[in-house]
Amino acid sequence: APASTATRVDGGTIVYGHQQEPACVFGGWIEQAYLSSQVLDGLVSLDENHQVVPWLADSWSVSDDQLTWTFTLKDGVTFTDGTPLTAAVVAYNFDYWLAGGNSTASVWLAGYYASAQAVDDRTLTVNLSAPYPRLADNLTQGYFGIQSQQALETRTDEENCEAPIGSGAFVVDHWNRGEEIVLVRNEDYTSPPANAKHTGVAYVDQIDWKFVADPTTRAASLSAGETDVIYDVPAVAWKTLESAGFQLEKYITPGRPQQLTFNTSTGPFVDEKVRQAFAYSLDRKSLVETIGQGVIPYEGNGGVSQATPGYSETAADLYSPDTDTADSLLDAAGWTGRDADGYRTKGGETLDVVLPYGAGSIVNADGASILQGLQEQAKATGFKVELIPVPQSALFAGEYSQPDEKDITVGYWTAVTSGILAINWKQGTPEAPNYNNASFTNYPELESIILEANSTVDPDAQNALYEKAQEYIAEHALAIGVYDRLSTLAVSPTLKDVWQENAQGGPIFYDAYFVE
Amino acid sequence: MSTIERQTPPTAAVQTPRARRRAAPPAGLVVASGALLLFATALVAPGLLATHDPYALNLADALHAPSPEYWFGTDEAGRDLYSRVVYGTRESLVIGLGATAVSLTLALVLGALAALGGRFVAGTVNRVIEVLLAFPTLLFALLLVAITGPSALSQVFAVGVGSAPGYARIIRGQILSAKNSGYVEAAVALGHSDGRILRQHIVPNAVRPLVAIIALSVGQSIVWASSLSFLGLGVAPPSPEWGALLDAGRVYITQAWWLTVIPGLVIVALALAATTLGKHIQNTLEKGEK
Amino acid sequence: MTRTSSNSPPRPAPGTRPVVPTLRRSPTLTWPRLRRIVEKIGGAVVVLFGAATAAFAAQAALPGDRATVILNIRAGQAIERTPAELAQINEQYGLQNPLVVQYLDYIGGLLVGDLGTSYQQFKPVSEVILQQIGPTVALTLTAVALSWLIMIAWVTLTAGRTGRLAGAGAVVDTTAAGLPHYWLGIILLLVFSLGLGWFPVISGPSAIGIVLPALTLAIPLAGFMGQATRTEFERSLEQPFVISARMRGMGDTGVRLRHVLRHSVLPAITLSGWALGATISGAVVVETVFSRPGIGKVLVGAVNSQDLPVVTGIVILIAALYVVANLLVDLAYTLVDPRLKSA
Amino acid sequence: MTSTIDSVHAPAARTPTPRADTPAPKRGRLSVANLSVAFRRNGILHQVVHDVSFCLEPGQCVAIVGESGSGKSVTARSIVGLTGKNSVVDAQSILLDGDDLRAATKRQWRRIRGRRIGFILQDALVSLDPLRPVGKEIAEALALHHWGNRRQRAAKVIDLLRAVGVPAPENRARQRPDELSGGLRQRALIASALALDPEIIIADEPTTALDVTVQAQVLALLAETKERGVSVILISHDLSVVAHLADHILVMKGGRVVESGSADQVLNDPRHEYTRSLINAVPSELTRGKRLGAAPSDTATTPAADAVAVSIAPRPTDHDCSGPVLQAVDLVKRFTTPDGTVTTAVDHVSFALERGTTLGIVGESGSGKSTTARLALALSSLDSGTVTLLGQDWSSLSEPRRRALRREIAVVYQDPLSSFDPRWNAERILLDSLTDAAGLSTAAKKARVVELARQVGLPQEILQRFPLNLSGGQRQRIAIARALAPNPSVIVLDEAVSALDVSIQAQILDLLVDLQRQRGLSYLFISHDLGVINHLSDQVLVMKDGVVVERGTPDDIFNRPAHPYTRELISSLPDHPRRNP
Ligand SMILES: Nc1ncnc2c1ncn2[C@@H]1O[C@H](COP(=O)(O)OP(=O)(O)OP(=O)(O)O)[C@@H](O)[C@H]1O
Ligand SMILES: Nc1ncnc2c1ncn2[C@@H]1O[C@H](COP(=O)(O)OP(=O)(O)OP(=O)(O)O)[C@@H](O)[C@H]1O
Ligand SMILES: [Mg+2]
Ligand SMILES: [Mg+2]
Repeated sequence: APASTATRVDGGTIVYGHQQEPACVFGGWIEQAYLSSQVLDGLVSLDENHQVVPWLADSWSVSDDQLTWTFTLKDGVTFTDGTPLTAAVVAYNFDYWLAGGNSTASVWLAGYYASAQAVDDRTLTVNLSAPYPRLADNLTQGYFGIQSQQALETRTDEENCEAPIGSGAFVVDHWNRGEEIVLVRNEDYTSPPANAKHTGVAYVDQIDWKFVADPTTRAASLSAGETDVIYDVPAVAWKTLESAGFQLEKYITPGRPQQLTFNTSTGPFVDEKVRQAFAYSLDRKSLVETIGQGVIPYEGNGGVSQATPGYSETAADLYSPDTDTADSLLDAAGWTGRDADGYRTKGGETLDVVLPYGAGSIVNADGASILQGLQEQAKATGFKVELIPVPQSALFAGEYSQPDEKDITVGYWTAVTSGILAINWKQGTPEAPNYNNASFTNYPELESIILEANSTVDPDAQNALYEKAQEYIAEHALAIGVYDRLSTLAVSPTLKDVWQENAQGGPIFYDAYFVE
Repeated sequence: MSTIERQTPPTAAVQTPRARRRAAPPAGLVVASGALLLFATALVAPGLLATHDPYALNLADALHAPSPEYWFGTDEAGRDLYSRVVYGTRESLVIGLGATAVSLTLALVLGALAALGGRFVAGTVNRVIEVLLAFPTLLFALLLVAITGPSALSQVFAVGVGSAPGYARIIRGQILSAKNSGYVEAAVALGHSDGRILRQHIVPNAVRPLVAIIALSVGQSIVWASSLSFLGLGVAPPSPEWGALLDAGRVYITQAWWLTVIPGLVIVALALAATTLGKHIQNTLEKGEK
Repeated sequence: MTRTSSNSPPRPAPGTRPVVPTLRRSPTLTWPRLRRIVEKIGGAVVVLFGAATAAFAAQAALPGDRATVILNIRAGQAIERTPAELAQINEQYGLQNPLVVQYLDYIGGLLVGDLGTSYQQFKPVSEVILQQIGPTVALTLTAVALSWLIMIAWVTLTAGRTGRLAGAGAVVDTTAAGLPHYWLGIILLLVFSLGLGWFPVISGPSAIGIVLPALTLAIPLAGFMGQATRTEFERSLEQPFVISARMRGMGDTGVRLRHVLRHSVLPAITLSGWALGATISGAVVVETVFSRPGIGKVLVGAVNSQDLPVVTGIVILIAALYVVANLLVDLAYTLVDPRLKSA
Repeated sequence: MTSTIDSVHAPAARTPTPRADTPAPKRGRLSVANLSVAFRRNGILHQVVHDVSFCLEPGQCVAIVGESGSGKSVTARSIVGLTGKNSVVDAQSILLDGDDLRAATKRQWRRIRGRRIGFILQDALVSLDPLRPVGKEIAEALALHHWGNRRQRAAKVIDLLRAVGVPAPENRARQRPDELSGGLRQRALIASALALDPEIIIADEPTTALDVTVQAQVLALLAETKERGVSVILISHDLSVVAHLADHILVMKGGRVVESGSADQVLNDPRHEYTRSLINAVPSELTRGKRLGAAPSDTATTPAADAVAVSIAPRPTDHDCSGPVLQAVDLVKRFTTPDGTVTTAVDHVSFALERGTTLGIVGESGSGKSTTARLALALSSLDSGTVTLLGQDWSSLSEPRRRALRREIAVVYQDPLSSFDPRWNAERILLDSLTDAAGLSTAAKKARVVELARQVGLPQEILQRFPLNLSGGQRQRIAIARALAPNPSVIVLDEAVSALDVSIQAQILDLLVDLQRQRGLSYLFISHDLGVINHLSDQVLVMKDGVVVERGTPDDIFNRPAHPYTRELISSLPDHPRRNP
């Protein structure tokens, strides 16, 4: 409904039902980035058109050799501990991230970042070791929130974990572990991003950032009016909520989609034909659309998601279901026999494919259903897919991280640009191994395309190169997409102007207000 | 009914075993036996009962409510829930029976040592039982699954070991009471050897109540194991193990109640049938009949 | 018919000890009593120590490198880590030391009351636990209390009756005992919170919000206790002292509540003690379904992130709860059956 | 209700202050006409009481005697309407002072029970709630009928306890039943039945399981109650108990009254054969050496002597014949209770059991009889002293070395049920006890088991039954057969007949005497029943508090008791009804 028909009421508390509780407010996990962006301001923000716009930095420029970035900071910004925002503080933050303060931030900068210096109070230079035209785009992510230097230096790890000091629209009031984090309005707020809908302090007094792990409970709490906004709306609840008048927001995360990367270093998928046969044997689209209830978007591209700049349709459409082709490819690859259960064999060996997945962490319930569907579809052509749900502790402990432990890797990685391709497909060397390459194989040709793209300044030329890289991945069937990771919100009709930020889809409550 | 039986002094003069055998069994027992027969069929030959392929996708019929075609409805990928429940019986029962076997074996060893061991052994084993009791079962399950990965086997062990110390205590009590019983003293007075007394009196009498416990435990183990599935510690998909079915259906509860309610009822039905039978066995044994 | 148990002299009611009709009261000997207290405390210490050791050992057996887990959890990624990254973490938490040293360090800390610091929350474990224990204990106590109410009402109403009611009594017990927590929880949530709107959907730590979570734990427990109590109840109903109360002119309800009930609750007390101690397993499910804070969720989170100090700390806490629950059970036993005092 | 009664038992609302105990006017006339009771089992009616009629005059005592299961208790309980569910009570009339109780509603019943009819249950020792102080139980009876306020009730409880002869009633009222002796418990129970001064007292076996001394006290108490004008219905299987009190006696058998008449007539001139056998079955000094049971023509119960003689010859005396078979010297046994108290259960006890004789041990409960038996059997370790069996050291051996000798000594307990493995049928139990028959084939063993059963007067069919499905007498016979199986020299009988009713007790005693005669067995016979001891023993030990206070022949002990305790024991023996030749 247009805002004009309803009157805005100032103040109020937004009760927000989130899914997962992180250990800290600030950190390298997307759950933390969502929280950080309420409390910390970044240097830059991303608008709806994927344009980088000012936030704490009023303006920025890049040197001709692409190696020096100069940021001019907003004037008169203070952190909530009273210390002023200066270029030196921002430089300190850069070094802090790379020194282990934020592991994800450091992954994005590593290899390019050299140093940061304060030229004066308001001028910061960031020196790079290699050209990185998408630096500003990446800095829009929540991992790059700027914290008070004094707080980082003088407070304990525990305090900085629980209530980091930034200059954001909200301040952490307290954290009832296991239940909620209470954020209150920063009454002195002066530094909204340029894509915000208003200036000055936030409209609402408080946000109760509640943790409601169970999706059914979450949806129910919204219907019952106990929450005003919920995150991660279960696909099945989508239509019901929509028809009940709730406003539904869907943000397709840019970056790597939920995809399958084949292990091309050992096992059956060393053979490209077998990989292609696998891709042809699946009807990913109908599976995703059925199980995803039309809410979860199908993604054919194994490189980046449809929301990512530089996305290639061609790569996405390469493999439509075609069991005949799959059969003949497998025959050609020598998997001609069939065992008692109908699985293909070659030299007495069954076409066995091990597919471990992070159950409940990387792959949610819908995802698990989709994987089971894929398993059943692949069975028809003779693949024996072994689904192995890996508990979180084992997963993060590095189980199933070795090439001889799995044939397919499932996973996503949110990113602002197609630069994510570099992280996933960069070559590994003994000195600098790349554990993020799930194919466990170096593809120098692919890497050179991606690196060239990364350093190309002109966006169109850059996107063309990224598309080429995706097509390479698709043609050689190194990875195939399944579905796009979503960030969804359902918002009560009495709450207006909640929006999802464009870097990672987190909810932004700064502009939100209640209506009567 | 039980009340009448209990009022009657169990003497031969009043009631001969033959008369009792002729009396009709209670209705509950008949229903329970019938249910167990169905479960047994599903265990041995699920093909006889199933109406569909339990794994086959039928995307067009996803989330179909129970109907003459799909008795229990279908899930989000259009798989027939009824057939999945039937095929899931084997894994569920294997978990129930396996966990029971594990826990009772462990409990027997611990309980026997605690009751019959020397002062030191008994004392130590008793402490071990205490520690095991104090150690949260859930944590044990979490750790076990973290080490071995989720599978039916890890569920069997998690549930089995988790419930063992409780049973060990029961068994210890049983053995002690048999050991201190009049008939053991009578056997000592007759000059029988320790081994013979152990074999002929203590072990059989201590084990006797276990028959009932087994029946109760199978149902409880399945319930327990299904709780592990809920926590994501269940068996690997696409197994239609009941706990896994329940867990998978949970997301759809508001739109497709049958996915959660029906497997839940099946679990409860099995637990109820097994318990009813177990109680009956216990009652029968208590009356001193064979 | 011949005499059976009717008049064999000192054959007390089932579950009671043989009667020794001497009038000599035991003198209050301080030493044996003291020794018993010392033994009890010693036993408790052994249990706590054993549980802590078991938790430590089990976690040491977990696959993977703990430093990797710590880093991966902080980043939300499941990848291998470089030696440089790992070295820093290992240094910080002493993970490079041999296990024995780590264990001794840990036990040493325990002795001075230091449970260590959480890897993920950067704060003392004792604080992590203290924050969460309140809601869990409240939940468990409420659940146990509710289960007693349900059980007593149901058993008193149905035990030892004839006809339909008798059959229904036992069937309901058994069914209740077989209900999986999460299933029951979801159904209760759907019916009472969402359908009828009587209770909040997000329970939180509020007083009204505790009802459904506690019921979820209480109903199966009431079923279990009901099964045990019913048997004893029906046995007690036949006892001569009950008939003798009727002979005095006592009505049926009076007999059930004043005499029989007390005789039949001992097994239920044992079960409650067990339920108090074994809180966690049920609590974690309920906490998830009803979005309540509590120690169960913390435990699962800590195990998933291999936050060893937190896991071990919680285990010690649970063991302590178990010990306390057992003491309470002992106490309740002697309150209900004073004859056990001298045992 | 009649006005007389109303004036005595005015509702509390009107007269909250209880009246002092004044002798009540004559009341309590009860007449029962054609009472029949049946129980429904599996849909079938089993009639257990047939057409019982009697009349209780105010201040009189009607006694009901009869063997176990004859329907005495059921008759009594139908008077207060508490036969339980599944029962069908039919009577022409049950009139209490003119009111027909058959028409009483639940509420009326509650007013009658406790207030107009006091009932002392058969299982006296467990008829008080074991978890509550006895004072509360008595007060409950008062409170249920809204008698006085709390304070008055507390005072009344003390009065009542004092009235029934409980010493230090203030303390006793606060104790639980398990802290009281059997006699005190019985008194407390009687006090609770007398609490509201009922017109009628029904006492169902009020003295079973009590020591003679206590039994005498309780009977005296009932007599005194009757003196005060209360009508009494006294139920017992023991005619000697009834003889004391009854004005009128009903003899019941199989649910029917077989004889009914004045006490004098029934005791001295019994008409019915069953009454005569009841009177004859009571063992005493007069019966020593005589059969208690019916004529030996009753082959089903008493084995034909010749058959026994043929089957098993008396044991060859392969051991030293000169000394006693079992000898105990200075046995001491102490127990430490968990709270640290030390009880000396057996204190320097010595005895010698000669071959072919019976040594009786008598004494009150807790005097150490059973402990002595266990020491003799080497089932319990000695603190000091020695036991010699057949001239060989017995108590100091290790258990494995004792085993060879074990078959020389056997035991029969009071409660055979718990000494049988519940999983085994009688045959299996007996087969297991044939410890000297290692070489025999299964068939031969089975034949011996059948033979054993026959010796103790059990038909072969019984062997397939499980202990739970046997009657008490049958069980005791199996226990005796088990003791006989290894062909022992000595049998220890610990209260082996105490749980049986007189007629069955008589059969078992006869059997024991027969066996002793045929096989030269020696008995260590333990009982608290002086009559039984007197009947059976050649030598008697009297124990008190673990010490042997007196020993001698039954003649010495019973006719010339030296120790005051023995004298007290003897004097409390109830008058014995005259024995019919
Ligand atoms: N509640 C009952 N249900 C079924 N049968 C019963 C019940 N009570 C008693 N009987 C039966 O009624 C018969 C008479 O029992 P009753 O208790 O009156 O005997 P009794 O003469 O008092 O014997 P005892 O001397 O052993 O007390 C017995 O056969 C008994 O089994
Ligand atoms: N195992 C034991 N532990 C402690 N005290 C015991 C034990 N056995 C017997 N006593 C005590 O020893 C004393 C003698 O007991 P015993 O059983 O020998 O008496 P009794 O003469 O057989 O009595 P009753 O006639 O009641 O059978 C009692 O005070 C009893 O409490
Ligand atoms: Mg009786
Ligand atoms: Mg004794």
